[in-house]
Amino acid sequence: MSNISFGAAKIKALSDLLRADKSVVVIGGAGFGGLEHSADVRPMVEEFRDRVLETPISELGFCGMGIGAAIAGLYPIVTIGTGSFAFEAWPQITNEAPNIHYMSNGGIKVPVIFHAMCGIRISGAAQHSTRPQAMLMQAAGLQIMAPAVSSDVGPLLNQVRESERPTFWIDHSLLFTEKWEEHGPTPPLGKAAIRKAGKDVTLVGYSIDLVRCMKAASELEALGINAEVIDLRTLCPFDKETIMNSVGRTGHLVVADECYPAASVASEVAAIFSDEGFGLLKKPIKRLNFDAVPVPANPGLERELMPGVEEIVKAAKDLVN
Amino acid sequence: MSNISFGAAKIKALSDLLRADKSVVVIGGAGFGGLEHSADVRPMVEEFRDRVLETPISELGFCGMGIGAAIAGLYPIVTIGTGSFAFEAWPQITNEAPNIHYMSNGGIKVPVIFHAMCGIRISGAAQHSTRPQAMLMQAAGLQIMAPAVSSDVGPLLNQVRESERPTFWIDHSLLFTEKWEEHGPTPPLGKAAIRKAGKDVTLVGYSIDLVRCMKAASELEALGINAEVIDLRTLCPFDKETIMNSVGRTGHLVVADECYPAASVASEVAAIFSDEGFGLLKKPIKRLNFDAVPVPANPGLERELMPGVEEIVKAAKDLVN
Amino acid sequence: MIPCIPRDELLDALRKMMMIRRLEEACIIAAHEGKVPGHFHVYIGQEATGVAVASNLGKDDYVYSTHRNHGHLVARGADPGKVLAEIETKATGYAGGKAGTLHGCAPDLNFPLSSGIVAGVIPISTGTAWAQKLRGENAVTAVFFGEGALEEGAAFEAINIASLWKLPLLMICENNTAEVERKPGQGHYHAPNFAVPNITDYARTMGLTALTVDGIDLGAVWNAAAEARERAISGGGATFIEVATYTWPGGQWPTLATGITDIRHAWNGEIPEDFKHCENWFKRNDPIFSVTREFIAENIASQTEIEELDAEVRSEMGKVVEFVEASPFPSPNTARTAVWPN
Amino acid sequence: MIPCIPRDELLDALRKMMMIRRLEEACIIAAHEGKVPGHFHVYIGQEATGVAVASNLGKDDYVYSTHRNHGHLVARGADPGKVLAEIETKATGYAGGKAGTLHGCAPDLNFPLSSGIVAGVIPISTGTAWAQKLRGENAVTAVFFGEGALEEGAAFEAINIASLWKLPLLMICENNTAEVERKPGQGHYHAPNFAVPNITDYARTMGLTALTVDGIDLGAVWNAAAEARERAISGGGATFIEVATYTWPGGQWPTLATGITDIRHAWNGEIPEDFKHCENWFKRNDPIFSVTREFIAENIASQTEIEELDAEVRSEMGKVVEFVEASPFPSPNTARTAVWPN
Ligand SMILES: Cc1ncc(C[n+]2csc(CCOP(=O)(O)OP(=O)(O)O)c2C)c(N)n1
Ligand SMILES: Cc1ncc(C[n+]2csc(CCOP(=O)(O)OP(=O)(O)O)c2C)c(N)n1
Ligand SMILES: [Mg+2]
Ligand SMILES: [Mg+2]
Repeated sequence: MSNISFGAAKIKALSDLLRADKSVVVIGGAGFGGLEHSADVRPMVEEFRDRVLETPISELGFCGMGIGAAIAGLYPIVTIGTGSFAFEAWPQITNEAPNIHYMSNGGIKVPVIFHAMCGIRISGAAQHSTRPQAMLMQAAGLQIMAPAVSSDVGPLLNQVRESERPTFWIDHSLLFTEKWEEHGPTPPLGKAAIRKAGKDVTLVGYSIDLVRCMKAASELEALGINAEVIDLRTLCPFDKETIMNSVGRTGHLVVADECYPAASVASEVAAIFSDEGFGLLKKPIKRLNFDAVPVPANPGLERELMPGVEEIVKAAKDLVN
Repeated sequence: MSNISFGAAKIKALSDLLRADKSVVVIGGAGFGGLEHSADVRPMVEEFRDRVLETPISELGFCGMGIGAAIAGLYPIVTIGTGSFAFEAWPQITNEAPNIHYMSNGGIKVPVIFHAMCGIRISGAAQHSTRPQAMLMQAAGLQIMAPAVSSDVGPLLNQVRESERPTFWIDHSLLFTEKWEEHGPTPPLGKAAIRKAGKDVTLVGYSIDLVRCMKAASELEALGINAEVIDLRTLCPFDKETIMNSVGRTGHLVVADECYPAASVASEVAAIFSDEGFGLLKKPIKRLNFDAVPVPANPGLERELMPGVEEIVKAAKDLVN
Repeated sequence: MIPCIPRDELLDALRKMMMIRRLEEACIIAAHEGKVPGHFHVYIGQEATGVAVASNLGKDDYVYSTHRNHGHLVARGADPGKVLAEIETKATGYAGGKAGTLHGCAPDLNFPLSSGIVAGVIPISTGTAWAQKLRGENAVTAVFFGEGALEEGAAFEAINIASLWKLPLLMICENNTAEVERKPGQGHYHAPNFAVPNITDYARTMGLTALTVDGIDLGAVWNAAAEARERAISGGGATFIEVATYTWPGGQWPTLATGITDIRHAWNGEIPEDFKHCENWFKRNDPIFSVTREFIAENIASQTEIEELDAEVRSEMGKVVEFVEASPFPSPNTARTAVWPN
Repeated sequence: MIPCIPRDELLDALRKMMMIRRLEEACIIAAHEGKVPGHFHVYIGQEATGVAVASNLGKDDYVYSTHRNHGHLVARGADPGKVLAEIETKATGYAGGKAGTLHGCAPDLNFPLSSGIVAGVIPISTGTAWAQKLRGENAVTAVFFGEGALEEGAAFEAINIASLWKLPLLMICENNTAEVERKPGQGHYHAPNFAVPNITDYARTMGLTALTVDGIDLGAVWNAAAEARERAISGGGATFIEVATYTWPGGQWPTLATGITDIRHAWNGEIPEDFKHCENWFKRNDPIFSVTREFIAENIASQTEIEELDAEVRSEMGKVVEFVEASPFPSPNTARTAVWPN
């Protein structure tokens, strides 16, 4: 644990980037953190006024703008707001940005990063709670970040910048205020991290679900179950090795993923063990996803469909006992 | 085999639907079959002129129009053209249509069907070769059809119509001229079909990949390998049982899927065997996807990244021997 | 201006406006008690628009709205109890708690949907209007959206379609930032970032009949809506009505920034101590006050009659609040129902 | 009209136009020999536009195009050999066979991308122009697109952005359906389904400087582009230039519908037997003929000089075709390269 929240770390990292390099620009204004946290974001916007373009309600237009600015040599940080609005810009995010470097046989670089607040935010209802990450994994050429711990934010942002790859950064509405810091070295871009070592069961999460896995892990300790927790950190590249090595030791796997079940991040994790990881599982995996139902406005109904710490703990117990 | 091509069956089924019911309309004009086959589609358009709305190049607008027309009691068949253009309409297809029935607690029905020609079409290049199906599986509330055989088209179209569910119909550019007919009863909506019984290995496909699996199966027979071929037919609902039962018999599984590897249809098939289907596989699954690379214009490069009949045969041989 | 309709209809219109106001006040109070989950948007200051438009629609007409839908629902004749219940995601709401404030609907009143996606509902409304035209019905579709929606390509595509096919569509653009200067790069909430200073120039160029009316002028909106519906039904195509109102001080995270409405401020010229900074609201921008003043001036109703009407509405809203309070939350076993018709 | 520039530059412009024509003829021939994989689009009839615009751009300027990009590339100064090689997806093409006809580019000439998605490139071009403005460069961005692109919301959003921030952008709208009547529901290829009869009214309402020029008039396009670039650099913002040309008979699946160009038809008044039905093409719509006629009339060049120029271009194109013929297809081991920079 630490004193700096994920959101504060995010704003600091962005500000450092803006301060360090005049070619870094922000398109979309005070989107980071969503409305709830716009006050925290404002100072950054004010400090770098001349390099912040506050846009019309035109996601398709301003995400395309980010791509064009990147081609011209700027480093645009495009903030989309709620993850659902990435759908408005889907043609630019999934069918322009990821293809341009390849279509020019490497002649053109598109170092743009899109940020959006995704996920089940409690009463975002059906249209403001989307989790676009699994869909984005189907856009070859697009890099996808989904960190969970404060201490990852700065290093990851810099690694992404250096990678010069078009990137989508998955933020989570509930992650902003979470305080979780890791000490010791940050893994290289594309590697998952073992956030807690354990021998009985492997818990895999990313973004807000990693926080839930950590909370579940401590509850499990109290029950005498020693869980290992893996933070995927990035969804593309996708680090199968770290997951396989862990499951090789524990034989048990729970994956927590807010996506809908079919063709989800959890599906990809599960698929490993019918494939390269064949034979490593001692028991069937527990895939915890949001049920295949539009997200209801009522928090109780939402909770009913939504796997939380409780469900992770229960799944792990069922596996180990 | 039969004399009626998939495309011809499609046009006949659509025409029958239009003839049988005045509330059926077409939005988007002669999109079915793509440019290559527009001549085949024209007569239908002419016959039902007054119920065909040929639209501007405004996918977002006219897909939304289809939703609104469905709400008002029409049965709109919306033809998007190339599957990539579904991205232009992504907010309407994934964040309006699938939510409306639920958001009205069942008070409003949205019986609209979107059609698009998806997939690797040979030199469609990076932007005209998208396979949106796995992404669409992440939109809870959206039904997804992906048939392969001519004799499925009519019955499926009618079943979809009766289901009154918002539906996306995945066509494939190369399927239009394929001639494959099944005799005997059509399975109910949402059930996969065993297209060929076999005992040594299970081949799973859908849309054009089912045709490839069938061709691979006959080559395998010649090699003394008795393959069972499963046609998924629909991706949502997704029929796990039929796949598990088959693999329970064969112990070997090859899945052919043009999607990119991560969070794909093949991932979902593979995931079954770390989960409900745990222990059924005798050997690791062979997942055959298009490599995680934008689609190149050159056919040779495209073929290099694209699993075809040859790769299915090889994968099955490796498993069985 | 006062609409040329019988007195009882005039009073009914004012009554509806008061009902919307009291519902939104109750909504804000409930929200501050933690009873409104999620982000919500109120209709205070725009009541005349919803009521004037909805009063001119027939029962076969369709109505679509946005994130700011509470007032449109009540104006359409929705049960305020079921509206507030839905806002609080109670089982007794129109959608059993599944829609909430963002997605208000009243299926039995041909009010199918409010989309929380800016401009998302506009293409949908064109399809409904097209269906009505195709079937040769004597019915139209009305779609409400904010001026911010014009910044979305979705609105453009829908306007183009509505214009090309002369659809029987009333496009009600509620410009609730009428006083905000239009310059690029405005960050604050729904600041206009639209290159056309006069919104209607855009709609007119796109081939629509377009006009601007004042959102505190019940009669002006009333007549515009009546003519637009007439035009739509007689094949004259879609009309784009910009209804201009000034930004209500209650802001993006609604608070009772102008207090609980005391109807007497309509005529007694007083501005309560705490709200001296909102003089314009009391003197000009509150459509309920302005309509009340007109009614009194034109002897449609006396101050006493207005106070009685107001009291009636307040007591009805009191019952509404009790009803919602007493309503249960949806049972968890309804979470998976109504995904698909069959 | 003849641009007011030195004679050698005039001849160079005509030369470029001829080069584009010969490249497209070679492309169609290759296609009918099965050498052009995928669906392709040619620039025949629009040569004056690409050349006039590109000739007015500096080397730091950026150029973006669409599915109809062959001519824009050559006009920008791209090597015709590498252009045709890319169209045939040969290893020697600008993108080593990865882009093909749809996505033509020339990175070393600031020609980063052609998007095959209608209007897809327009938002991108605004970002490049914004970057140039932010850095205070004396450079502009030119984006080519067809009139059909205006039907996409993407174009609308980009136009709004370009207008709001007065971006140094040349929006070249090539209306190659100038003769087609604008009425709704036209099914045939790129039939206009746009509610604004005069495209420029739309752009002007959106706040852009907008004008229409004739696509067979080299000088008219030339001057429009020169003024637009001047305006852009001096902070006057984006200019929308509609270049009107008539639909070339070669159609959607290109064929040599007007034959292999015989430059003498520019002046000898003959119309070949097989093309009597294309009289307008020979008499009016072929920009190469019309420019040639002007040059001769104004004594810029004699018939003989024109024939020499044409012969030169044809022989160069002959070498280009040989080069492409001799070029290998990309090796399979390049399929996975250049996905990411590092
Ligand atoms: C596609 C999309 N982008 C952004 C948002 C976030 N958002 C919600 S309301 C709003 C402002 C809308 O302004 P306007 O259309 O004028 O409606 P008003 O709130 O003024 O009634 C924005 C940007 C959204 N809901 N959808
Ligand atoms: C988003 C999208 N929708 C549809 C298409 C199919 N399409 C390719 S070219 C074209 C016509 C474009 O017309 P215009 O913009 O005028 O360009 P032109 O071909 O006339 O040069 C269409 C509809 C596409 N490529 N992208
Ligand atoms: Mg507004
Ligand atoms: Mg055109």
